[in-house]
Amino acid sequence: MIGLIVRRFLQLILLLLGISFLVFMSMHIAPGDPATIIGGPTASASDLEAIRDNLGLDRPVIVQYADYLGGILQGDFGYSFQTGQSVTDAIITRFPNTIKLATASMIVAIIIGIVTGIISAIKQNSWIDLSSTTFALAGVSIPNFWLGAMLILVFAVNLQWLPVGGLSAPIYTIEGMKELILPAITLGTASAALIARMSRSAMLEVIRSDYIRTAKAKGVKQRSLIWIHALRNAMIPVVTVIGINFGGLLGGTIITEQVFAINGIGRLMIDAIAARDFPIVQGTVLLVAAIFVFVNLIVDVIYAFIDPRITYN
Amino acid sequence: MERLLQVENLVTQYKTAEGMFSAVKGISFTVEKGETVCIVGESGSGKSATALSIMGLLPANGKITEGSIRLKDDELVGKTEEQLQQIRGNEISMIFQEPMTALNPVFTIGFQIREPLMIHLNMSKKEATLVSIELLKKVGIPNPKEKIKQFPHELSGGMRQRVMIAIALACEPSLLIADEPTTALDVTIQSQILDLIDDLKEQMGMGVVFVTHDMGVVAEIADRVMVMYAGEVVEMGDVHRIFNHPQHSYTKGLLAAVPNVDDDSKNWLQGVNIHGKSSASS
Amino acid sequence: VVGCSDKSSSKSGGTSSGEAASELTYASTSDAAGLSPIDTNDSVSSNVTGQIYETLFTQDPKTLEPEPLLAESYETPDDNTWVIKLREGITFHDGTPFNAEAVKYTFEQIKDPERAAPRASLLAPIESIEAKDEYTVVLKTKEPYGPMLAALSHTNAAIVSPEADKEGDIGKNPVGTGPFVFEEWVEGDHITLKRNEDYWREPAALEKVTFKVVPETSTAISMLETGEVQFIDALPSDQLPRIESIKSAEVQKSEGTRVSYLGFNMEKAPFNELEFRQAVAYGVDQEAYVAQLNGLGTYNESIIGPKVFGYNEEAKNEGYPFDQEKAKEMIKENGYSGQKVTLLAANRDNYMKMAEIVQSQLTEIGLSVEIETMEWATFLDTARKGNYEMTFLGWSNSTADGSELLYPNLHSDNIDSSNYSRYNNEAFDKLVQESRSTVDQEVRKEKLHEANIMAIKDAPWIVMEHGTVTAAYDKSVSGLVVDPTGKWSLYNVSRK
Amino acid sequence: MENHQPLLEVKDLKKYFPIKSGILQRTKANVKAVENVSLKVYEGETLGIVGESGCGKSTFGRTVLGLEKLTNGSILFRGENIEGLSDRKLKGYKKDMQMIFQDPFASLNPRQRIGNALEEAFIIHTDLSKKDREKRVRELLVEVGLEAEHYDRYPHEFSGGQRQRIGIARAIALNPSLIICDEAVSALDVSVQARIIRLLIELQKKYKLTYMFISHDLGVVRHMCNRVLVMYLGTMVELGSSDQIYKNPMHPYTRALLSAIPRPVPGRKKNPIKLEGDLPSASNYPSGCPFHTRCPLAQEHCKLKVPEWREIEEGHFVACHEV
Amino acid sequence: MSAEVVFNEKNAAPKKKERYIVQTFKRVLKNKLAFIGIIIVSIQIILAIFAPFLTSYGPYEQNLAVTELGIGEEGHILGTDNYGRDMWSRLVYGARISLIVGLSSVALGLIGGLTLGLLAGFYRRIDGFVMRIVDLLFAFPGILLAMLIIAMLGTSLVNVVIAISIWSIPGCARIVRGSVLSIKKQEYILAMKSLGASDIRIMLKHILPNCTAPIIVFATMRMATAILSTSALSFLGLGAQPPTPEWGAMIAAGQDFMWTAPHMSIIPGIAIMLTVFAFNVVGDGLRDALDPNMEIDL
Ligand SMILES: Nc1ncnc2c1ncn2[C@@H]1O[C@H](COP(=O)(O)OP(=O)(O)OP(=O)(O)O)[C@@H](O)[C@H]1O
Ligand SMILES: Nc1ncnc2c1ncn2[C@@H]1O[C@H](COP(=O)(O)OP(=O)(O)OP(=O)(O)O)[C@@H](O)[C@H]1O
Ligand SMILES: [Mg+2]
Ligand SMILES: [Mg+2]
Repeated sequence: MIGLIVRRFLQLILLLLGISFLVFMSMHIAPGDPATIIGGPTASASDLEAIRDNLGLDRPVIVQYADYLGGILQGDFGYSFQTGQSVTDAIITRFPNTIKLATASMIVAIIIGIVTGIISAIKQNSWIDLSSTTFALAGVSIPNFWLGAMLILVFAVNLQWLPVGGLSAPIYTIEGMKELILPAITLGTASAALIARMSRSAMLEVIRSDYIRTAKAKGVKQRSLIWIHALRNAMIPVVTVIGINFGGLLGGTIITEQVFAINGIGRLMIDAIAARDFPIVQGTVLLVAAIFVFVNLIVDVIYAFIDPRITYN
Repeated sequence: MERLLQVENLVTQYKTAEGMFSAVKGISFTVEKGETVCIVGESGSGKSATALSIMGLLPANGKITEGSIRLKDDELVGKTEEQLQQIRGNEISMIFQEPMTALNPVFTIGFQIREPLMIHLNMSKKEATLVSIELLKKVGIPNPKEKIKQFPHELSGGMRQRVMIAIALACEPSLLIADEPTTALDVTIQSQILDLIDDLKEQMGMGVVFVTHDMGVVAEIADRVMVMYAGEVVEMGDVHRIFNHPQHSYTKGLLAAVPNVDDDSKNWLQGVNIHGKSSASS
Repeated sequence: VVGCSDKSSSKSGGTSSGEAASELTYASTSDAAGLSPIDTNDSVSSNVTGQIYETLFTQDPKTLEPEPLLAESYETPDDNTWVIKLREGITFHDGTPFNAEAVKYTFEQIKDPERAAPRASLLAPIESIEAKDEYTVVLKTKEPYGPMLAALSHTNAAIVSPEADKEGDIGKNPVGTGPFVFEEWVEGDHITLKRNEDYWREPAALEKVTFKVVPETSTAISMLETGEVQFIDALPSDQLPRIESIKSAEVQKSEGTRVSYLGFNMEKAPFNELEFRQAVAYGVDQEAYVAQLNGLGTYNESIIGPKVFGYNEEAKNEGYPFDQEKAKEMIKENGYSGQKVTLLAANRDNYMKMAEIVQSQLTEIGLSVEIETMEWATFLDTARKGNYEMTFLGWSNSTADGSELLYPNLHSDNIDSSNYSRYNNEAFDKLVQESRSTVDQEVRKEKLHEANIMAIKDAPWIVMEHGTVTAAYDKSVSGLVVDPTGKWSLYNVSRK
Repeated sequence: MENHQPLLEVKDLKKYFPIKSGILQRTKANVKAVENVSLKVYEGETLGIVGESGCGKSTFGRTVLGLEKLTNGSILFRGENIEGLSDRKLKGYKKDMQMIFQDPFASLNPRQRIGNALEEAFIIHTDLSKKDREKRVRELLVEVGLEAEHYDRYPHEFSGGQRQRIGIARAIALNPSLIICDEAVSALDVSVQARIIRLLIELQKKYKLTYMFISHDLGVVRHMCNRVLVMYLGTMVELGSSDQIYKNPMHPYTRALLSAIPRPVPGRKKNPIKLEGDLPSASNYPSGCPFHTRCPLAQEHCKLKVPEWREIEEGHFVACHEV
Repeated sequence: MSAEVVFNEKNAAPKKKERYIVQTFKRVLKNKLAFIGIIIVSIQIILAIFAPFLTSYGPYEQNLAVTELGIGEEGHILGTDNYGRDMWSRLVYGARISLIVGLSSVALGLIGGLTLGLLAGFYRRIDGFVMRIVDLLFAFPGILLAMLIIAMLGTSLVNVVIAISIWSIPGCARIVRGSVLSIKKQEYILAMKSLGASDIRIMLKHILPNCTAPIIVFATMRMATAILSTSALSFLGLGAQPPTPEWGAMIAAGQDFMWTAPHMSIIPGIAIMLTVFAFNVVGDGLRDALDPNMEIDL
């Protein structure tokens, strides 16, 4: 396992190198010029020239990239074209919000997803199953912006129970919790839906197996039969989905962040892409990639934990 | 003797692609307290189906369509899952035929043995662990302290089978259903297990339904023998009578096919005709 | 500690709590790029810097007439010299005195190519800046510079504290002379300002102002409804009915300087043919489009809008009004039937709406129009390079001066940069040039009018609408005036 | 027989499994499942392997087939080292070596019909048409005492013994040269068992098949096998012809084993040699002679010295200090 | 009581053998929900094909006098959008693009994801490498990818499918790999190895069928995401351009009218949901049909 971690770490470095190169190149290949954004529609040609010169964009791409890498080695991830803020600072201010949001919504998703998934597996083809299926499908079919807006309308505007947006109070305060509820539900619903469907289908496979029969023969109660004996065996695809979603959530909470005016990484990245703010795009993508590797590592460790037959040597 | 189990006119059917198929066709038998009934019979004749019917653990496509199964005058057919949970593992235990798939691959051996103890005897985890180690020792598993931390796939076939046995015996049930419990065991361990079962039978008055193909084992432990063929009981009786005066041609054929360890005679091989149906039918 | 309790009280929707009464939260759709007027150019930043810094002159929010602010008076001894007398006794928030040196320093920074100030063009015609004495600045230009006062009123020509700029980053820690002092900026989330107690005029009524980033307008509207914010502006027309239905909010709409247009790439056939452009112009029913804007926007054939310097009533009907029959005829007569054209539209503002409606209208007159959508950065790149046939664009005139509209957008100097239509007309160029290099405002106006008519007739652009500036605010807010360029000051704003 | 080149030769085979523990899964110790096994198997013979449950018989079989990576040693098939063979050659060997798995259910793909599962062998190694394959499979099913109609069933629809016969059918399908039968007939009633064994013997005669017959049924082993290997805790303790082992068992473990066989005579009291003492396990491997902890003959030196592998009469080997 | 009675209850003549696919299909049809699903999908396909005959207004026909009509108002079955275009007409025409994009992008994504996932799960050696590529695909911002595709391949509908399928690859790959990791340790895989089956054969014939359940769930759920993503792409200018009706874009367009004319986004939303519902229940049915252990009602 230590070997696994070390190996992952080395792979991570390669991955980050690769992805930074790819992002760098694609930002340069993709149409759009940071200078025109900064200069605005009426900037003159010489204005743009000056801006480019100022940002160092007049040099060959490879030189820029090498320069960028050199900076990273010294812990310098560059400065935003737009605001001049250091990329590290920009990320540090936003990351906690994204983590809060992603974690909260993942918790919502896991609890709702697994519970409904299992219930509908046990009561396969009952009305409970049908309604949880419907819920799940609504969950993936409803776009986040729609769901978010509806939640705001009902709970913030009409009932005034929860704030419309923002994420500024500390998480341990009641205010902080309240702020998280609506965004977490908005973001978590689609994941909950997928987790629910996955758990259901995995459970259906498992509950027919011989070892479940053995557990029954031992007189194990229905509840622990499901939640202990079957669940663990059914978890592999479920954990995968959780991993995918969690990584995804940390990387891309864009729409939820937009709707709920949350100052997070997703918005930072998307704004930066729209503004061709290369250093910020680079920084956020690298962060997201690192998170993916990390989450994937955890998922792999959990695999081995769930299913002892899986080993990594 | 007290009547422990009474099976009457049991019919068990499986739904298959070709339609309903009766694996057990109206069999009846009883098991007394402290008695061992061995079921022998042709492979596929419905022995496991009978055992599973008693446990109420037929697969999804299987169903008891007729008959009654009474444990101490308590009708089992038609009981709900919840009611059965109280009985299974406690009153009746079963050792399944295929130990590889019968153990949960993701839990340690210890967990799986502890469970019935904690459920039915309300033991704490600690107590249950101690008892499990004892049990494993009793079924002849070396180094049980370490084995309880291992997973099924790390054990040999015979060890898994013994784990199954340990699980089934954990709560000292009044009725033990053992479906070919010793196929993967060497004879020394087999005899140890048989002794163990015998002890429990003597001490607790446990009734045993023992499915096996090993006529040596039958001779050793059975009080009565039931011979099944194609879903029906073709012959049933005291072990001595069955061995010494078999009535049905199938039983005779069966006995003739037992290889003899003590001499070189290959007669046992001759009784059957490889191609086509079993010799018993002719 | 105070910050915390403030937040919770404004969150809980209390519009009349004692503490909140002197505070105001404004929601903007994006964050400021920076807080230095020299180094930024976007309107979000200007909204903030406008409260912290001040300019020498300011435009009256109603008439847009320049009037002195930090300046006391000015004179123009000759067409190329501007002598500006400064107000005395003003200090920057950091204690640095405001004087001629500060003005000189600021302007030189704006013009410094090293600094690459995005609005360097504002002061480009100025050749030298001289601090004649402590409170007198002399600006010399090569040629007469007509829009000088408008330029000096521009937010990006605001005067910064030289000390602060030399020592630190005024983009992060802005120091001006304005009615509000910078307090905090959580990037991407909010900026707070507090009242400048030592302001050279009466201190402002509001004690604290927060600029909160709320990217989704519909969320901002919800916040307005719950009282989490008290002020939003630049309301999208599609959401207007909802905003107007909010009982606790007031909506302000007034004519603005913004013009949106359908522009042709004059270098591509058949857009280089006047007949074709005319046919299209006849075929587009702007009134039908404007009717979809819920009252935000008006139609007028003039390129220079009513609120922009250089507008003359006469220009109103000089264009090609909607006449579908005529359009069809022209298309047929000139053999344009079934002509395939691509309509490039940036996915932003109302451009998509224009595109869908115009596409349908042009289809009616016998053209085959395909829409090509693009995201803004790509669009700018593409349009600048001239890789399009026709497109929609708009221009917000932040100085409300016609020269500032016609020069960058239609003067041939700027083909390859901001003259997206690649309109190239010498006579027109000359008029625009003259409007810029004349100091006499009446003459300028005349020149601009002439140039305007010329462009309307030539139809490199077809005006779609003249914008409306809007704001919605809580009923407790008073004294808020949005000027036609969309600017506003919080100095005179108060809350009940 | 002995003068031929052996079909299979195993040299110093060791197979250890690491025991891992903790979240970090550090290797704590090794399970010595197979410890230094060397032997030769000749074409056409049947080698019985008997021994205590858990002594490494299955592991040995699986390692020989290359299903487990060996820890040490080498395996020569027809004189060629199997390790490091090209895939194509390996495929040829695979066809020649088959295994009947101890657990027939687990070794069948639950989503594949039995017919298709059996056809698999023909698809991989022959180019029979679909129709021919199906025909062969139906024949095979009948050969092992099932019915041709069982072709369309799924594994879970069979009884234990039926599944075992499917495993047998799969192994014999391709007429391999070597079949490792791991408890191949344990779930069969004696009449079917006799039939299957006759089938195996017939095939052996016809094709010069070689069997490695792992079983606990000492009766069957006696009649089926030419030679018998007795294993204990991963090591070989005795090897000899069937007669030698059964009539003249030398090793105390072999003797104990033979004494414990239940006889099909009701009421007859058997009198097995009881093995007392600690049960050793593959994970805490005893020093010296692995059997010393339970051996009735054990002496001091047995704890220290690993007994030599000695030939005590022609073809009869034993590893014990005391015989 | 003789051996002849064995199995005599089975019909003497076994039913004529059907092709496996036909059989599976029949089993799917037996599942009530799946049957409903198939009907929904068929109706949608029929609507999409015969759209011109089923609508009285063209999908592009603007009428700025009757914008944002509600459901059923003034002869518009589902109302009109903000340009006064008939929602019903746009919905049925939109089915063409949305169904094609949804199905083909999920199919393509599956092919990619399955390949990567199988390889990574099966071959320990390349696992790290492949999975890091997958991470890379995950981490690479979708919008940036779309912009690249626009820059290099242009803006056709095919490229939309390409973009969306690339987005589906990493999720699918991970799910498959996870299942493969645990399935490849099963004894029957060893059995196939000992039979000399090639790796490809083992992967395709033995591992893949045993991880169909999560794949089916993933794929059917992915349909929704795929259709919805088209709106993000058309925002960038990739794919169907306005005024082409297409469900994802219709929802996105309705966003601004959520408060004043909610039907503009709800109707295409429901259409997507119905589609995904249909595919899901068919998927469920298929999974059950493929599972020989499936619950059979007695
Ligand atoms: N799930 C099932 N579906 C359909 N048929 C089944 C199923 N399980 C068993 N059968 C059939 O029912 C019959 C009886 O099976 P059962 O398992 O009871 O046999 P058995 O006597 O235990 O045989 P063995 O000694 O081989 O284990 C067999 O013919 C078998 O093919
Ligand atoms: N994957 C594994 N991991 C760890 N230990 C293992 C593993 N497989 C087998 N073992 C151990 O190796 C030893 C030998 O096992 P093996 O299955 O070869 O025994 P066997 O002789 O076939 O026994 P049986 O007759 O009971 O089938 C046992 O102690 C077992 O616990
Ligand atoms: Mg059985
Ligand atoms: Mg074994």
